[in-house]
Amino acid sequence: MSDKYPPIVNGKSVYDLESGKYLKMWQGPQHPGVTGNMSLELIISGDQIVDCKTHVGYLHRGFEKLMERRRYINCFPIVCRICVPEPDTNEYLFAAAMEDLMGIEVPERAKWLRTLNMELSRLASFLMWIGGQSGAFGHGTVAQWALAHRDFVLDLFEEWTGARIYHMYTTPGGVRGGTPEGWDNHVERVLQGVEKFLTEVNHVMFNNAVFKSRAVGLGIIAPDMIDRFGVVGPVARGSGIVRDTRKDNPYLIYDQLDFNIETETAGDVYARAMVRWKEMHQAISLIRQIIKRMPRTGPLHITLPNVLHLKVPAGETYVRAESTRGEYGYYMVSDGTIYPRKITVRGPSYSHAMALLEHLAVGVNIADTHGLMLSLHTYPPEIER
Amino acid sequence: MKQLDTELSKQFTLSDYVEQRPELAFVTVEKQQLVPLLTYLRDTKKYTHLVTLTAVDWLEVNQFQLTYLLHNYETHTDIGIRVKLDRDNPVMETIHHLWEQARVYQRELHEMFGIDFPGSPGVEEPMILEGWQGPPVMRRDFDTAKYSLETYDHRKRDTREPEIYMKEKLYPED
Amino acid sequence: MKLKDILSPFYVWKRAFEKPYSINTLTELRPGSPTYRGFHKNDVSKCIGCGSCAEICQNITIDMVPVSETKDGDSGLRPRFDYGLCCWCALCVDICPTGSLTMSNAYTWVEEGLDKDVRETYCFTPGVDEKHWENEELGYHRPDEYELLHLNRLPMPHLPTEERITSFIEMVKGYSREQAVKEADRCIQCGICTATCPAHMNIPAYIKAIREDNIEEGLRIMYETNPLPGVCGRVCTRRCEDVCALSHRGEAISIRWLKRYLSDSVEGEKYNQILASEIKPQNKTVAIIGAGPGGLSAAYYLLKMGYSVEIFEQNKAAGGMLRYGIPEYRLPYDAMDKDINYIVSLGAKLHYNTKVGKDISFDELHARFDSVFISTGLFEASKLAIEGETLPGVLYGLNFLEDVTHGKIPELGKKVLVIGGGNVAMDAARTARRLGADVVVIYRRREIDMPADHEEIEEGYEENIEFHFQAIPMKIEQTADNRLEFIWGNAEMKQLEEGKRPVPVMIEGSRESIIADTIISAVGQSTNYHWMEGEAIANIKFGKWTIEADRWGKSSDPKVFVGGDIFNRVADAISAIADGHRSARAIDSFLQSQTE
Amino acid sequence: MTDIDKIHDSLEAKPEPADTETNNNTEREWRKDEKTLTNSELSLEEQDWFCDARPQPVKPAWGPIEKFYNWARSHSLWILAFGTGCGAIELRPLVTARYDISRLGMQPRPTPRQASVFMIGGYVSIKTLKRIVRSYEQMQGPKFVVAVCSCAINGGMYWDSYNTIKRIDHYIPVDVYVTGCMPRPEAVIAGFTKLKELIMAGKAEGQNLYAEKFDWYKANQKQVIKDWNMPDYNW
Repeated sequence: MSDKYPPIVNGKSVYDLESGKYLKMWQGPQHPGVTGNMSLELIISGDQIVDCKTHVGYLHRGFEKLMERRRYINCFPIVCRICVPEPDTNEYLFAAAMEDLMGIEVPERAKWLRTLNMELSRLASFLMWIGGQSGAFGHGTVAQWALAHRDFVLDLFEEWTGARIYHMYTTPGGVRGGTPEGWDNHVERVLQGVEKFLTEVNHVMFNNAVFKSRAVGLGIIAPDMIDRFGVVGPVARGSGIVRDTRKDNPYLIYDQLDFNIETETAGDVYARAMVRWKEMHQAISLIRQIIKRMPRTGPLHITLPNVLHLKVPAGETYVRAESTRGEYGYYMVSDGTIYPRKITVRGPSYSHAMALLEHLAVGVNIADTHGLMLSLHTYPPEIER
Repeated sequence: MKQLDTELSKQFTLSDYVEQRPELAFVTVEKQQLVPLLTYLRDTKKYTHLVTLTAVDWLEVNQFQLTYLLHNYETHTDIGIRVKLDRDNPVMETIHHLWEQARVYQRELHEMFGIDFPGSPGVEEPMILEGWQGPPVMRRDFDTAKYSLETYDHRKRDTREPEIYMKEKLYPED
Repeated sequence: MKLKDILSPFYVWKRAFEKPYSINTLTELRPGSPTYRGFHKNDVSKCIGCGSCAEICQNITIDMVPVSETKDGDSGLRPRFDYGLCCWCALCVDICPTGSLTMSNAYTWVEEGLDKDVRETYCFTPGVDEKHWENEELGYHRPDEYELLHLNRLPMPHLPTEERITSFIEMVKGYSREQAVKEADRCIQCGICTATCPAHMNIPAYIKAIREDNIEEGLRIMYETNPLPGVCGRVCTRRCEDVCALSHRGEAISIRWLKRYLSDSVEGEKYNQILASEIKPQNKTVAIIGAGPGGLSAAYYLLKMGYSVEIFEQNKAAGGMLRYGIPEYRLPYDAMDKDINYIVSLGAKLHYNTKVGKDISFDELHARFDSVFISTGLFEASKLAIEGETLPGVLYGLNFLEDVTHGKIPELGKKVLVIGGGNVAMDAARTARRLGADVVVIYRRREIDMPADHEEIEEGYEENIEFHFQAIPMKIEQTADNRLEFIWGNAEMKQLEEGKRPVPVMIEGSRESIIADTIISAVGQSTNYHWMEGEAIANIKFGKWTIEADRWGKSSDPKVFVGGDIFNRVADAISAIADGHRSARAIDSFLQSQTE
Repeated sequence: MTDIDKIHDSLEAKPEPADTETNNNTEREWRKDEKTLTNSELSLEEQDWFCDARPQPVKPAWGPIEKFYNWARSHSLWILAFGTGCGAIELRPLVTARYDISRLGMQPRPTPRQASVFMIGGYVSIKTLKRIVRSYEQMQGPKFVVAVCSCAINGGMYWDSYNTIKRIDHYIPVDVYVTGCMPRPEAVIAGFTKLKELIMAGKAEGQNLYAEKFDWYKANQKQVIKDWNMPDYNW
C-alpha cells in the first residue's frame, strides 16, 4: 500500500509515468460526471487516484475585467451570469455592496422579497445539486425527479420575475416588482411537491445500500481542515462546524426568521448530503415563513440618482451572503467615478474545487471522484468568473 | 474594530484605517510586516478564515493594492489588510503556508495581474487562460474591448447619436 | 448493511402509478408567463428615438437607425435590436422615457445557419419590421412601483403670491447649487432639445457641466450659441422643454432654470476671463440697427470674429423688447445688463437715442459700413379694429409696458381689461395687477390655445387674474360715468379645415359686456419700414411685412442682412438670438469674400 | 459607446484568414500533397502517431436510400453531453422528466463517438473552443451543430471580453441557431425540430461544409487558439 503513492517532494508528488505504474487520466471538461466545465487531471495507480489536479478556465469570461468598464447599472445584468444555477446571490450581493458604499437603505418590503428570492433560488440550486449527486452514484431516477422539481421552481421564478434562469430581479435600490396575484398558491403547491420528493429521496437515496456504501466514509473533511482550506457552508457544516452567514452576520431579514443551523458530524459525502437535505427542508420552511409574514404593500424600490451617470462614493467594502455552497462575497472598490474600480467575487467553489478537492481526491477510487466533487457542490463558472 | 487597530498599531506600522461598517474595517500595512501580521491575526486574534485575496490596480499612482480579507468566526468581524506594491516590480511574500487555498489565489493573481509570489506551489502555471500571449489581463492598461474588437469578428455597428443625426438631417448648415 | 437499506429503494416503484412530470406535447409551445421577458416590441408612434435604450444597453445590442415616419420632437431614429448581443435584461424597457418599448412573451426564434450570416438575420427594428409577436399583449412591462428615471422636476422656489402682486421683485428665486446639480442629474442626454432650440444650444453639454459642477465650462458652452444666457435663462420660450424626452411620462428638465443657474453663478466681471478667446482683428465694419436680442447676438459674434461693430438704438438703453416689453419681475434689469455689458465690453459701439431715418439716414449707414444688419423688431402694436378703439383709456400692451419701464406709470383705475392671449397680454395683465388693479383677460380661443406660457397663465390665476375665453371683441363704448364698456360675443370652436387648429366662430346673437376703467389691447405686433428711404434701398426687395431674405438673413442687397422678429415671425428672444448668430456668420463669409 | 464606435471605424475590414501555413519541414516533403495535413505544430515523433488525412465530403446515396437514411438520422439524434457555456443549464431539464426529449428520439451521450448533435450552449471561451473543435472532429458523421443563446451568434453580453469568441460559425459549421438568453427549453426543442426538418430535407450538410472549407475553418481556429498542440484533424 505504501509504495502505491509516489513520493512527495516540495509539496508536489513526483511520479514517473514511464514506469508503467502510474497512468495519467483526464476527466472533463467533456465528461458526463463533471459538473459544468472543469477538468481533473488524475494520476491513477490501479483504480485509485494518487494525485489530482483541478483545471479550470473553460468558462472564463473575465467578469471582473468587464465590470471595470461598465457603469454600475450595467453590471447588474452581468453579475447573475457569474453563477448560472444560483444567480440571485450575485444579484443581491452586487446590489448590497453598492448600497453599502452609497449609504442607501432599501425599503422593508424589498428586503423581504430579496430574502424570498434568495431562498427560492437556494432551493432550486439544491435540487440541481441533488440531481447531480444522485446521478454520480448511479441513481438516475432521483436526478430525473430532482430536475423536474427544479423546473417547477423555475416556473415560479418565471411567473414572478419574468425569466427562468437569469432573473435579474434584485436591482440596486430594491427589487423589480412585487409578486403576482395568486402566485403564493403556486408556491405552496410546488413546495408540497418538493417536500414529497424529499421524503422519497430519503427512501430511495439516503436509505439505499448502494449510496450508503459508496458515500459513507468518502472524502472525509476533518474539523481542523476547515480553516486551513477555507471551507464554508454545508461542506463545513457536514463536519460539525456550526457556522452560517445568515445567523452569524445576519443580512436582509434573516434575523427575523426562525431557523436553526443544520449540521452533521461525520464530515463525509453522506453527511454533507444529509446537511443539504435538511437545508432544503429549511429553505421550504423559510419560504413559507416569508410568504406568510412579508408586507404586501409599500415601496419596492428607491429611485437612485440617474443611473446613466451614477457615481458611487470612493471607498471599499465587502458583503457576504450564504449561498448553497456557503459564504459568497463581493469585494467592491470604488474610486468615485461612474465605473467600479474593482469588483472581486469570492465564490465558495473557488477554494473547494481547487485546493480542497485536490487534497481529498487522493486515495479515492476513480468511480467515486464525481460523487466527491459533487458533494463539495462546486459550480465552475464562479471559480473562474 | 478601532480597538483592534490600536492594539495592532503597537506592533505593526499601520495606516489608512477605515471602518466601513461596525464589523468590517480596512487597514494598510507595510509590505514587510504583512506575513507576521497575518500570522498574528490568525493565531492570536482568531482571524482564522482567509475570505479572499485580491488585487486592485491603481494605475495612476503606479501601485498594486493587495487586499487580504480575514474573518473572525467568534466575533464575526472582518478585517481587510491592504498592502501596496510597486507596479513595476510586483513581488510579494507567499502565504500558502498559512492557508492552503492561498496558493490558488496567488496563482490567479500571478496570471491575471502578473504579481509574483516566489515559493508558492505552482504559481507559474497558467490557471485560467490558455495560450495567452498578451499582457496580464486584469491590469488596467489592458483594454479588453479594444482587444476583442481587433481580434474577433464583430458585426459592424450602424448606430447614430440622436443629437448628431438630427443636426445632419435638420440643420446641416448651422 | 441493513435489510431496510436494500428494500427501501424499491419505494421508487410507487411512482409508476403516479402522473408523470412530463409536459404533454412537445410540439406545442407553452406560452411565456404574463411578465416574461421575451422579444421586444416598440410602439413606434410613441417612440421619439431618444436613444436612451441604446445608451443604457451594455451589450451594444441597440443601434439607432433612421425611419421614414417622424413627428415633432422625434429624432427620426428607432432602436434596432441585435439578438446576437441581447441579454434580455430589460433595462431598455425600464428606462424608456416614453414607455413605448416593451417586451412580449414570445421566446422562440430559430434560424438555419449554414447558408447565411445569421447575425444580420437576428437584427430587427421592433415596430417597423413585422414580427409575429407584434400584437402580443402579455410580456414584460415596467412595473409601476419600479422607476429608473426621476420624472418630477425639482420645484423652483417662487415668491409667495401675496408678495408677488405688490412688487416688481423677480418672482423666481433660482436654484441653489444642490438643487441645480440634482435637477441636472435627471437629464438623460438624448439631445433632442438641441435640434428644437432655434439657436441649437448644446443643452446636454451644459447640463452635464452643471452636473459635474464645472460652471465655467458650462458658461463657455452656452456662449458658443447664445450670448444672452442670463436673459434666456429667465424668459426663453423654451421649446426645448416641450420636446424633452422626460416630458412624455413626467416633467421636462428645467432647462431654462438650469441655464439661469449657470449664468447667475458667475460674476459678470469674470466673463472676460472665462470666455477669453483669441480675436483676430478684421479691417471691416458692420452697422447694426436695433439693440435687441438679434442685434446684440450678431454684435457679439461679429466682435468675436474681429469686426468692429456699431449699434444704432432709438431708445436710451439696449435690450429692445427684452427691456421694454418684458416686465421687471420676470427679467430684472440687472440680469439683462450683465449680459449686455459683457457684449459692450468686447468693444461694441452703441449709439443710443439714435433713430435711423431720423437722426442718421439709412443711406449714410449703407455707405459708411461694409455691411448692415437690420433687426428693428416688431415695435408697432396691432389694432383691434373695432369701434371705440380710439377712446381715451384704451391702451396698447406694448406701449403700456414700455411706459412702465420708463417709469411713466399711467392712471389705470380700479379695473383693467386685457385683450389677447399672448405673452405680451399676460405681461400687461400681471403688470397691471402689480400696479393695484383688478385684471380681466379676454381671449378669443380656449385656454389650451393660448400662445402664452402655460406657467404664466397658472401664475396669473394664482394672482387672482380673471379669464374669459372664447370671447370675440365687438366694440368699446364710453359709459356715462366716463368708464369704458367692452362688448363681446361668445364663440364656439369649429374645425373648419382638416389638420389646422380650430377657429372661433361667433355664436349668433350672443352679447356680453363688462365695464372697466382701462382696456389694454395686446393682440399682436407688427413693424414698418418707413424709416428706410433713399438710394440705398434700391436693391432691397420688400415682402408684405418683411424684407425678403434667405435663411441666412441675407437680403437681395448683398450688404444688407436682416434678423430678429421682423425676419423669423416666431418673434421670441431665442429665435432672434439664433438669427443674429446665423447672420453674423453670413456677414463674415460675405466680408471675407469681399477681401479676396 | 462612442469610443467603441471609433475603434470600430478604425478597424478596416478584416482580410479573410490566409490558407493553412505551408510546412517548412523538408524532411516531410512527401506529406505535402492535397490529401494530407502537415500537423506542423506537432513534433516529428507525434506526427507519426496521428493520422494526417483530411476530412472528405460525403456524397449522398441514391435518392430513396438517402431519404431513408435522413429519416432515420432525424429520428435518432444523440446529443453530446458537453455543456460549453451557460446554455448547458437548460440541457438538463431537456433530458430529464419534465421535457423528456427522448420522446423525440434524442438523448445525451457521454462521448463524441456516439453523438450526432453538438449543442453549443452560448459563449465559448478560447480554452473551450479548443475542446469543442476536438470533440466536433471526433464525432462520427453525419453530425450536426445546434447553437443556442445569443452569445453564439454575435458574442452576446461578452462582446468585449478578451477570452470568448464572438461567432461560433467561423470555427465549426452551425446548422441551426436559437436565440435567447437563456432560450427556454421549448425554444431549444423548436431548434431541434427545425434541425430534424433540415435533415429530412437533406439540407443539414454542415459536416460536408466543414470538409470543403476545411482550410478556412482551420485557419480561423488557429488564429484564436494560440497554443495549438494537437493534430490538425482529430478523428
